[in-house]
Amino acid sequence: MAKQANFDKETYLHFYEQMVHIREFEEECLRAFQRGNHGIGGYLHLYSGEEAIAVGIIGALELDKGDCFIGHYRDHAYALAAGSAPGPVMAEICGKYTGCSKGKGGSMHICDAEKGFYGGYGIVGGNVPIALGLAYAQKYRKQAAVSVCFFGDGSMNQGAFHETLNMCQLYKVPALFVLENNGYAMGTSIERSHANTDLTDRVSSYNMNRKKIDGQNIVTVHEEVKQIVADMKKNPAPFFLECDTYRFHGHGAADEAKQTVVYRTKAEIEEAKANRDPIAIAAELLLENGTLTDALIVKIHDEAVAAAKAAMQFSDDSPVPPAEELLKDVYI
Amino acid sequence: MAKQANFDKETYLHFYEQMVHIREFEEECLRAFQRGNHGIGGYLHLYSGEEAIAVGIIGALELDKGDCFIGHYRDHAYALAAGSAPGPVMAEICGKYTGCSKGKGGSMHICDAEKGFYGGYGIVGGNVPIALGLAYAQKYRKQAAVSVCFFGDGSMNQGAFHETLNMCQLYKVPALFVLENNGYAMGTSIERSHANTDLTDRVSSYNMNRKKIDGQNIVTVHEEVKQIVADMKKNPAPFFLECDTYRFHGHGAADEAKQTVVYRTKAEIEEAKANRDPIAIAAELLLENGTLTDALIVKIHDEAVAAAKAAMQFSDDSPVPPAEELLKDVYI
Amino acid sequence: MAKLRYIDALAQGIREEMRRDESVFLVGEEVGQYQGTLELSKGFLEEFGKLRIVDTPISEVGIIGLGIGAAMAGLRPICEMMRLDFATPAFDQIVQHAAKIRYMFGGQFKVPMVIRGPSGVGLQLSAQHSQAIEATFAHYPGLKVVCPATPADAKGLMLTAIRDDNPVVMVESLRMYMVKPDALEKIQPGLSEVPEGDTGVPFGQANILREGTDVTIVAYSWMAIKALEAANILAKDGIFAEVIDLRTLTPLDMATPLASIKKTHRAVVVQEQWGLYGAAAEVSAQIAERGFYDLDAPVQRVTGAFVPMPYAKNLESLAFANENDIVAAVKRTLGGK
Amino acid sequence: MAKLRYIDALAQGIREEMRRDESVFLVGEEVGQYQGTLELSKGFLEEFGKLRIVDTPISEVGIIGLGIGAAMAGLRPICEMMRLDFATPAFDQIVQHAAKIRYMFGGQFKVPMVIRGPSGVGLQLSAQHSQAIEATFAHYPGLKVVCPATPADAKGLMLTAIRDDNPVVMVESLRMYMVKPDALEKIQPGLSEVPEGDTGVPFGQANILREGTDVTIVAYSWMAIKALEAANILAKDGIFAEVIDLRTLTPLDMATPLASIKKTHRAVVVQEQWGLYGAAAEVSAQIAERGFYDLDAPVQRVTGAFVPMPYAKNLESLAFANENDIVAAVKRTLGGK
Ligand SMILES: Cc1ncc(C[n+]2csc(CCOP(=O)(O)OP(=O)(O)O)c2C)c(N)n1
Ligand SMILES: Cc1ncc(C[n+]2csc(CCOP(=O)(O)OP(=O)(O)O)c2C)c(N)n1
Ligand SMILES: [Mg+2]
Ligand SMILES: [Mg+2]
Repeated sequence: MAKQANFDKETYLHFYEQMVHIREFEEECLRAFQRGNHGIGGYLHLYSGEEAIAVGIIGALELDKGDCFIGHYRDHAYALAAGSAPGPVMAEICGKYTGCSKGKGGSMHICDAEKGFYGGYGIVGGNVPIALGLAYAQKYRKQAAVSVCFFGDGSMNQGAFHETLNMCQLYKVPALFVLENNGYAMGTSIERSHANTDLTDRVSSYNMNRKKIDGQNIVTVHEEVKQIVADMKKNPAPFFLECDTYRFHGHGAADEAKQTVVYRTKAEIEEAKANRDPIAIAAELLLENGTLTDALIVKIHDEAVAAAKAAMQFSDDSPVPPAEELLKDVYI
Repeated sequence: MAKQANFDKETYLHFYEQMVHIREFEEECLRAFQRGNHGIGGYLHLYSGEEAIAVGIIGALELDKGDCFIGHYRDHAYALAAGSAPGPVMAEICGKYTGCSKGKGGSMHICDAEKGFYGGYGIVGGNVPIALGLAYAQKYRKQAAVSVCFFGDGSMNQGAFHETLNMCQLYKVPALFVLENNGYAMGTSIERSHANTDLTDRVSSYNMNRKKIDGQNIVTVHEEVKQIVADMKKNPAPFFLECDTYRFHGHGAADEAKQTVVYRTKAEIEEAKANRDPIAIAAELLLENGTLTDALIVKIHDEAVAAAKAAMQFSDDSPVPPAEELLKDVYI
Repeated sequence: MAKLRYIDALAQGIREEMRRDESVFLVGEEVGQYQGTLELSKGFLEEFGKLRIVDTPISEVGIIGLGIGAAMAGLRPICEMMRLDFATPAFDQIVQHAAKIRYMFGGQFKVPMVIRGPSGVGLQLSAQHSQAIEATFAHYPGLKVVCPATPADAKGLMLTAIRDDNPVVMVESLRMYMVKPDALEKIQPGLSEVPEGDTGVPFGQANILREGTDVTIVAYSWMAIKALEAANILAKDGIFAEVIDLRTLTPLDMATPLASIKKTHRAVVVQEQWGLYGAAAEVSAQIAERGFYDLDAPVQRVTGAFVPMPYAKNLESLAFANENDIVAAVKRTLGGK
Repeated sequence: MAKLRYIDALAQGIREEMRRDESVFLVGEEVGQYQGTLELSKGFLEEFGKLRIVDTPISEVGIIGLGIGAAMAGLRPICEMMRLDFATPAFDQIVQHAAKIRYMFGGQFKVPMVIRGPSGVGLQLSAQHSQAIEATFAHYPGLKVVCPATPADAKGLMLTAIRDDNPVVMVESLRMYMVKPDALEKIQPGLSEVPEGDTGVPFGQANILREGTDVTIVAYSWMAIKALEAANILAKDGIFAEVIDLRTLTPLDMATPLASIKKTHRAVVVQEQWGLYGAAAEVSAQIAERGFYDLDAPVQRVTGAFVPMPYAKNLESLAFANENDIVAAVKRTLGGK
């Protein structure tokens, strides 16, 4: 795309750093999960390979001016992209009292009210109707703001998705629906689960503005979304944005090994890592126009690794929630 | 349409009779509801104005060869079109033990297992997923048969509808979805409830074969469906058929008066009764080609009125369910 | 004091609070242009406008989701289910989301919303439209479940529900909606009176509807009225029943019934429909667990038949509890031992 | 007899019945090509083929609807919910349709289907994936609710569920899925043994897992195993508890616990998670209502905390009932009057 020649270097250098930090943060999570002595239990869903989406889109929001977002359970990157401190996010994943949800939510339920992050949800499609409400509130208050909803291809087969999109379009609320199409819902490919595999086309059922883009190119993602969000703020209406992407790890840390046996080949994964890594693609663009240097790449990577370890250290040094927390926060 | 010149006279004479009988049957219901001394309580949803759909479509099924159908709560006509005896249908509406559901279901829950009528359901959209199962069973047994699902425009805003259509297309089951688009869901018009008012277009989300037809012309409905069902039996796949129609009475017998105050004009209703009455349209066609005569029209009408009164008499003469029925049929 | 119908008291509560608080709005099917399926919201659209009186498609999941998100964002939505039965398609949004959001995010959010609609048995609406499923919601921590029996509580609990910062399921009795004030006054003078103005009724405080000495009848919603009718019948036989209306299932006030049982030593617990795993089971269990040494006879539970609601009027009337069942149960407990 | 893990017993039940009966099929998410999320259906797709092992989109409403329609048409579908928590989006299909169809159509249809999946608390799955919501289903007439505790019942109740002509909700204990036979044998010899072949376990017959004289512990599912562990601890103090596994919540066999209480005069009722309006409330209520004169002390209820399940391991372990809570409750009832 033409835009890529002249884009704001500082912005993208920052985005590049964020992507690398997110990647290393989650690799640290995975190692900790495998070591098994950091408090991580239950499910751990990693975003590796999809970083350009969270970073490019959340980076286009004015979180201090009322923009907000909501996600599903693959949610670490949303918080980090919004600038939430890595320590409390890691502490949440490890079930510590210093975690963003006091250790009560875990990996699937990260949130940051201050940053307008209304949380990660575990029921497929369950976060989508809530986005309608967030956007309705913005309309109610006549705010020039948008509500972004991140979800996966699997969510589109939940009835909740369809009731919601219809109502958003009827009420013309400023909801931006971001489909992270990584080709699979757990072990089920798009082909095996969607009668119409053109997921953007499915939304014609709601007459909603829509577009399909390459989710691996941070410049494409960010420049497109900047424009879309600006338009939404001028003329409030929902928008459906499909980001074509790929998940490098298993669905969850637990099926890391099983995936290549039952639903996709090692070759397919390697091919994607080689040609569709959003970090490598960004590096190439940024080297090209002189924003990055090889030395800087190494420096950023080392800083990211250090930051991830520091986050884990923060978590390791943190206490578990005190027993009296058990009965708190059920009612206000 | 060309077909109308040469169609089978006997078939259509029978269809005409069925439509008139259904119309008079329901007018008798309405009078009984208003008189209030026949056991009719709760809701009473009349099909008046939509008769060509049930008659033309169910008339195209081979109910003795495994075809079946399921409907929503506006369901009297489905049973009558399939040839269920009017007495037990009326008795059900009046809560009598001789009713098709032993008086336990009432107007919304008519059924006839022998005729392949899997019943009328009261939760909007709730019957739609069940149709997937009926059609899946036909596929499972390799039957050359179809399952017809009747529902209203309001059902398309229930998530259940969307999960179902996607799965039907994925599994290529022989389900025929018949949308009775009468323009309103209770007091809510299509324009106020569907972001995309072309309801057939909405189904492109499922890549399903689909068509929109005039639901007021019995010939159009029947000839189209004959073809569709034949094709479905040759190459099993679901089909979505939108029948454009109009409801002459209120949503339910209870809002007969309120309707013209809050959601549609008397003029609109009168216009429809004058120009879109499926019985009048059929009469015109049948007079044209000599199937009907004015005398025959009067005779059929009188027979229908008599049949309706006989059905009500059957019901009036029937006992209410015995007390011990209360605890029966919960479990088998 | 004004004598009102239950439906008018509900409407008054919503209207007054919407006038007081800009952040309150009503969303549901046919609530606006249609003036409400049962005309509860008659005139609301004209007074408050489209933004605050929101007509929706038949999309309960969307309605509840809209409410949750708007509540998290700081508004106070009232989500109307045309009938509470229609909350079942939205069950996931209610029990997996509205109920859990505050806890699973460590208290960062609150969800101040009301989910309400007419509920309960009768009127020949048959199996899918005639249920009292309040226990289904009351079992989930994070939700409050409120069941007004009288016009005064219909308004008073509505005000409190709207102002509460938690998701509240307001279970309204369809059977009570249209009952004329006179009919209520005949059952007990003052029963239809609704105090003027801003009179919220606190949650978690059972209401002693009638004092008595011989037996304690514990009920809620429509059954509390039936219990009063039973008490009238019993009084003729010189049996004086204390009638307690629980008012709210969560929070549940057991102190009031237990104190009463200390006095009467006998208890009858009444519930409209299905006994098995119903709300009356919890109440009966707590009475026996906590009031064991006060009881002179086993607790009697009066509930409806464990069957889907039949349509035929004669069967239907056998399917739910009524005043005569309550009278019989009271006599059993007095005959007990 | 073979010693099996609970998950393998479940799988054996399904596989054997599918071999016996052509009309049985399995439908759900990842049941086929993925071999089952927890590999319960490993090898099923290869043995039975695509028509009988049906992989689905993430569409629980569609899955249950498919089951209902196919069952009405005479097949015997087994609808797998990846976790029973995910039945909440399909709640309307289950309680408004599957449960009511037979009754509201006057017995013209039957709905022989099984709705099953792993359920219960723990494993740090947090609020939305860690619940024991069986009471939510058991409250609805028309459904049967089955909660196997042992590998033998996992297979035996599965066989009966598939053969039953009513919709059956099979609540499987995720906590029991992977427990090694040896670990069960340590709790009680024979606890992991599964009889060979066609051995359906009848519904509505509670199982006396251990005989005792001093107190009756009534439990089901995983808590029945916890009750055995508690009984082992108590035995060391010379307290002999009778442990009764209810096995099925509907139909509910109260005769067995009531007979036991005639002997022990003391009862403890155990439930995994939320006490308020939970299944243990019904059991406790019936014990006191029907066994009032046999009881020497109030019934003790042992339940989890009334909170959504927290993630942190230390909080989680405080949120559900365990063997020590049961031991403490038993001692309370023995201390009582
Ligand atoms: C209603 C529901 N059904 C099933 C699940 C189990 N589940 C969790 S994630 C998942 C796959 C979702 O895939 P997708 O929406 O594409 O998101 P991705 O994991 O690919 O990011 C499934 C089936 C669930 N959490 N909720
Ligand atoms: C889930 C659900 N929500 C609301 C209702 C109340 N209701 C009954 S019929 C109806 C309108 C349905 O309209 P449509 O589907 O167009 O069918 P029509 O009545 O026009 O034939 C509504 C809102 C219901 N029965 N179920
Ligand atoms: Mg995906
Ligand atoms: Mg309609």
